[in-house]
Amino acid sequence: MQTHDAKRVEIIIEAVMERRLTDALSEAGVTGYTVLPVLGGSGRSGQWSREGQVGRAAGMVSVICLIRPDRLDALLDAAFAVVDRHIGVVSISEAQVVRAERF
Amino acid sequence: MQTHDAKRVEIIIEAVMERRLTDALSEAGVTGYTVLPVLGGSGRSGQWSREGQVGRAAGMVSVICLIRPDRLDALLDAAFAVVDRHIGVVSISEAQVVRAERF
Amino acid sequence: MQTHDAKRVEIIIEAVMERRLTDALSEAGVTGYTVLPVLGGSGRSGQWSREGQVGRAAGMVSVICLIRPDRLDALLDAAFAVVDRHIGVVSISEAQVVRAERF
Amino acid sequence: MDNLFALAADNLLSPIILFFGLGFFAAFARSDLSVPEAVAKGMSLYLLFAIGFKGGASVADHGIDGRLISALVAGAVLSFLIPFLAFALLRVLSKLSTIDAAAVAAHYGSISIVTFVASSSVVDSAGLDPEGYMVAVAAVMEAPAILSALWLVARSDGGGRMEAGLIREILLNGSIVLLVGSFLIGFVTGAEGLAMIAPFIVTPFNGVLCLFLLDMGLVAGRGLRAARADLRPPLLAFGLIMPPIGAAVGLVAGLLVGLSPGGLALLMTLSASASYIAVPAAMRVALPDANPSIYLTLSLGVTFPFNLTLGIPAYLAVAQAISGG
Amino acid sequence: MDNLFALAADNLLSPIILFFGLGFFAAFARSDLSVPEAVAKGMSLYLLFAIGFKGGASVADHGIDGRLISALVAGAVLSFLIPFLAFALLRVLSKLSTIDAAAVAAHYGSISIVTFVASSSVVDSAGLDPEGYMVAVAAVMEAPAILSALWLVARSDGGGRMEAGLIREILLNGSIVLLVGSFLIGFVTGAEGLAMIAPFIVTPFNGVLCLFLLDMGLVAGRGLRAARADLRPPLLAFGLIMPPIGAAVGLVAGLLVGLSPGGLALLMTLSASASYIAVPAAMRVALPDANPSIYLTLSLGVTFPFNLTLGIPAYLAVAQAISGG
Amino acid sequence: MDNLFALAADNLLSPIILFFGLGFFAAFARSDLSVPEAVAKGMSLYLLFAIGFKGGASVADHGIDGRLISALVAGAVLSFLIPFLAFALLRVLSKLSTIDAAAVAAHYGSISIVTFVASSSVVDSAGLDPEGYMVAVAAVMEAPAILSALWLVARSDGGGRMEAGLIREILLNGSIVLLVGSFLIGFVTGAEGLAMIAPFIVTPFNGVLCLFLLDMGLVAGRGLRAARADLRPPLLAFGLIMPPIGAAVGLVAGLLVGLSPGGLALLMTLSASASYIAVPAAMRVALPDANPSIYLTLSLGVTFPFNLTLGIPAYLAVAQAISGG
Ligand SMILES: Nc1ncnc2c1ncn2[C@@H]1O[C@H](COP(=O)(O)O)[C@@H](O)[C@H]1O
Ligand SMILES: Nc1ncnc2c1ncn2[C@@H]1O[C@H](COP(=O)(O)O)[C@@H](O)[C@H]1O
Ligand SMILES: Nc1ncnc2c1ncn2[C@@H]1O[C@H](COP(=O)(O)O)[C@@H](O)[C@H]1O
Ligand code: NA
Ligand code: NA
Ligand code: NA
Repeated sequence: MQTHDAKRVEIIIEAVMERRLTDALSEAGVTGYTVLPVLGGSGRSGQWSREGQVGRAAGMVSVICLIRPDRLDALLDAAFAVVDRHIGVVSISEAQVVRAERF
Repeated sequence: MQTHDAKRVEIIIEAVMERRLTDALSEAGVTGYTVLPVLGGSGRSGQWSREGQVGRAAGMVSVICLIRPDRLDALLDAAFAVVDRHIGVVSISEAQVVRAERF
Repeated sequence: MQTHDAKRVEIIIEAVMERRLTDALSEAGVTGYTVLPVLGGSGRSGQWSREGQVGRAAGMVSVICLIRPDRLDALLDAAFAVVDRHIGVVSISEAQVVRAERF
Repeated sequence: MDNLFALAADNLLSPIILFFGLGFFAAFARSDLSVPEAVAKGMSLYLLFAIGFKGGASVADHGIDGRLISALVAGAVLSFLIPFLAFALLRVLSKLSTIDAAAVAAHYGSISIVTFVASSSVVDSAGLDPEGYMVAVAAVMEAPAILSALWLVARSDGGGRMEAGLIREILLNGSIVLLVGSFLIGFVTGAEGLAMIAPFIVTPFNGVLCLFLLDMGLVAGRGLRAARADLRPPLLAFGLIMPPIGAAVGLVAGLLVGLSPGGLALLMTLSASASYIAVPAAMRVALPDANPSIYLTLSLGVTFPFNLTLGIPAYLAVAQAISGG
Repeated sequence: MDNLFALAADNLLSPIILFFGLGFFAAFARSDLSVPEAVAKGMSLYLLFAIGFKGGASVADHGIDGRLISALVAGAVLSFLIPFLAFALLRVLSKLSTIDAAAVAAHYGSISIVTFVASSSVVDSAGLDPEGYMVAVAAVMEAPAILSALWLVARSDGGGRMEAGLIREILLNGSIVLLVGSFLIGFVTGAEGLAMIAPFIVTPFNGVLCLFLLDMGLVAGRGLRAARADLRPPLLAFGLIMPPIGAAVGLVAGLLVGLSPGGLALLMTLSASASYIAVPAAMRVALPDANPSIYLTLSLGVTFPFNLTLGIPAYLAVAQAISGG
Repeated sequence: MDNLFALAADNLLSPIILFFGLGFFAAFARSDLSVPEAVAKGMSLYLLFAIGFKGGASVADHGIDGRLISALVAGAVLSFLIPFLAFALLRVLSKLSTIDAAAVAAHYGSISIVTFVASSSVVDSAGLDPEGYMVAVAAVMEAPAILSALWLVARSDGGGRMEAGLIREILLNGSIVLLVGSFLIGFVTGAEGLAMIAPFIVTPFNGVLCLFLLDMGLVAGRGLRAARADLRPPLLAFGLIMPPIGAAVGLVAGLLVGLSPGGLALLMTLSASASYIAVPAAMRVALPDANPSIYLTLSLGVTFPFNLTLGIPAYLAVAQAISGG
């Protein structure tokens, strides 16, 4: 099957920032992404778990974007404008997609 | 630690199609996969979120398969027979697995 | 944007073993990871789904670690000491991270 | 007519409707108020369990009515026929493609169980005592409309996958199984069974319904906000005209069967209501090219609120007037 | 004997059992009916909270009984011993490996709290007033069986990791903490506390139990369907023979302690029941090589339905007959 | 004084507090007891729905009080002012940075709705009949404190992003919308509406509150355990001294407004309580550099348990003494 190069960007970010991130992505022309729930984790700011939360204050989500390689920088700029001072992690990996016209 | 090449296929698909997809995978001899929940996303068919659903009609799931590289095409054929006319995204990336005899 | 090489390790493991795994990771000096919920899956030990569980006995979670390549082996050793005789899957892929000082 | 206005005003000021309105308002104001998916699903299981059981216990109490079978048949026939009316009306009013029109039509042939529950509550408050088996009629009406829609599509372009598994899947969908199962258990265990669980399914029922309709308001409001662009005036008109048409057909059927005034009002409501759970799921499988935004918005964003606020009291008033009540 | 049949028939036609049957049916018919995980877990917290509290309030009401301590000791001893019986029976009946047999044995020494709840409900309906501290006995019986199973394995091949953390984890597992904590709070706050929350934990209790058993039926049915292959006749036989054996041992212990007829029936039920929450989790940690499909299917798919439908009324009938009731 | 001790003892032995204690204990013992997130959120929706509605129905019953407006204004002013007191106290007591101190201050100006609910329950038990609109006062007090904190930060270093969207987001956060909406619906539908849903929102209320506080105990205990390192003595002192100071300010305001003894006790409780839902979320957006571990631990781990156990009965005793009650 014919496949095309793409980048897979995974952004783990505080749930309160989710809408701000996806708004920023949309503005940067990134209209394809998927949001996954996160149960817990650990990082420089310590360990947390969904069970230990009364409200939504400290939860996180994982946002996954598949994009054409040439649009990676625009995406990262938009994402970092939001993630910047916030708790969270961004990683990028190589991927192949099948229906390239969609990305 | 000794590792072996594998492919990691990620299929984001409508929840109503999940069983049809996993059945098709099984028939194609792909018996290893993991299903992750999805909270929301955006694509050509617009934005949606789990909160905005009364029933299960419009939710999505993410199905992850680790397979031996030589079986990728069989998997993609089986997956596309199901995903085809449906909302969703398929991506593939390189991976390494440790216990190769399992895949 | 300046990026740095990293490894992305994905460990799908029984929920009852989660704390033991994260404890082992911490002891091995891996303090960054994220835990995602899993809805269901299939492997050598058959098919299961979250719906089919009364308790937490048979559920699984996915633990994702981004680490510096030179620390991969320490991580895998720690992880396998726990996963070893248990149901589960470990895969590794190449990734890029932006704020390398964090990893 | 006075009666109608009084009923409508009363209805609009019931907590149930006001909580729906609160959800609608919160959605439009972009509040982050939300009911967790699991809780919303839990409440819907509760409602199905409660109305199924109460319906069955009521049939056990009144004895099996000779009209039970004819009412069930009438329900199936209504569910088969209404999609054709809806399809024809859509072709006249709008420029929807065959596939989109058929998908919408399927929703209007099928039913909304929450609309049925709200209607039962209004009918009860009016002091009527509808046939307990109307719950079973509701269950029977869920699925046939899907077949009509698939036939409409197959006739024109051969699309629409009616795979073997789908019919089984529709007939055994969770809502139908729980509703019918609870109905049968209510019937078997009767007054004694009801007494045992009434403090769970009867007394707190209206309160749970308020919370549930808060969530429906949130979902309907969010759907409507997101899909405003798709909702051109002809479609909006359809969403408001179709329910009374359905209700009228239901009225005729109900009179033929010989239902009581309360039963009539319920059958009219069922005919007027549109599905937003079982049918959308079936359409995603069978007609993936139909645009979900159109059918969901019409069913949940337009027809559901219309029936809840104006439709139900109107159907009841008509049913009472015609029955000479 | 007549008494027994009447009890069994009554029991089979109670809404609680019928909803279990509905879930079982839905699972086998491959309906997509399902209770969200969070709601199921919420209901199980509710049941533990309610029975713990009611047990404690009942002890506060009746005063502490001299037999309390001996009943707790009896529970611990039963939980330690029954696994040896189960293990021996399995070795005779089936060809399970030591590890699999030990893992299964652990389940039968421990208890199923839902079986206990269902039994309490039957015992109450029979007009008996069992000792309130039976709830505490249930808590005590959860864990010891695990130690017996690990000892059985260690003896033969040295496998089975009894790590330091595991015992603490088992003793402090959520169900035990909530059950015992609620028991103590019920005991401390007594009748006044109970009056305050009775509309939450007493009146709607049976209704919640119906919904919960619907879910249990779904899960048990799905498990059984998936694991039919593993369930060879000897295992099936074990799942049906072991409960009465456990009940008999429990009966002897209960008579030695001097329990009332209601308390006897409950202790028999506890001894006859098999765990499907706490013990499976512990087995995954301590005996990862044991096949979960075997122990879960036996415990949840065979023994649980057996006790629920036939076992409970039988144990009650025996307890009443022997107490000369 | 005797009165105070009796009240405190009574309060400490109520099931509500004991279940909080059970959760706290389970967290410290590292039990895996946990309430699913969706269920906890469902219960908090229930509590907001119930107290909002009851407050509104009570206002409808008593007629609108001339003091309603002044009470709302007083609430807003308290919420604006208390952060300045808290900030000053923190600067004296601790070495927190401006940003951390401002973030903590925002929490203490805002309110904890569960503390309010627990206080209402104690006030009711004492036979008082507080103003129904205190619920609306609670809603008004949620947000202003956030502005004060942002101003405190902006003054010193220009940090703190007060983006356009944030104010809207705070004012329309789910809790406020549901609380105020239920209040209005309760007011509009009055005694009739209340009668319709009382079996859902009144009778089981205390039981749900027990389960909810079990979860609060778990979360507070886990938070405290994880953040022990951050909780140096000066901070701990702040968490215990600030509530009485807030209560004193609330008392003065309440006397100026002319509230009844019950209303006074509630306003004192609101002033003494600290937010742990709305404000933390706002702080993550507006002051991401503030350390969440500090403000969450103080608010949820120190001040919440303090108010629940000792604060509430003390505020009530003072309110009664001063009103000459
Ligand atoms: N190296 C990592 N690998 C995977 N997830 C991470 C990593 N570091 C941080 N995270 C996630 O990001 C969250 C915040 O991280 P931090 O900003 O380092 O406190 C953590 O709770 C984890 O969920
Ligand atoms: N580029 C993308 N990256 C990640 N997820 C995507 C992307 N495009 C689509 N999706 C996911 O697939 C769903 C359907 O996409 P579509 O078929 O384009 O409407 C979306 O709601 C997203 O969850
Ligand atoms: N090849 C695979 N790809 C993705 N997930 C897998 C794969 N094999 C196993 N899994 C996951 O690991 C779990 C246990 O696998 P197993 O130990 O093979 O029974 C399964 O239920 C799946 O969730
Ligand atoms: Na209809
Ligand atoms: Na047992
Ligand atoms: Na305050």
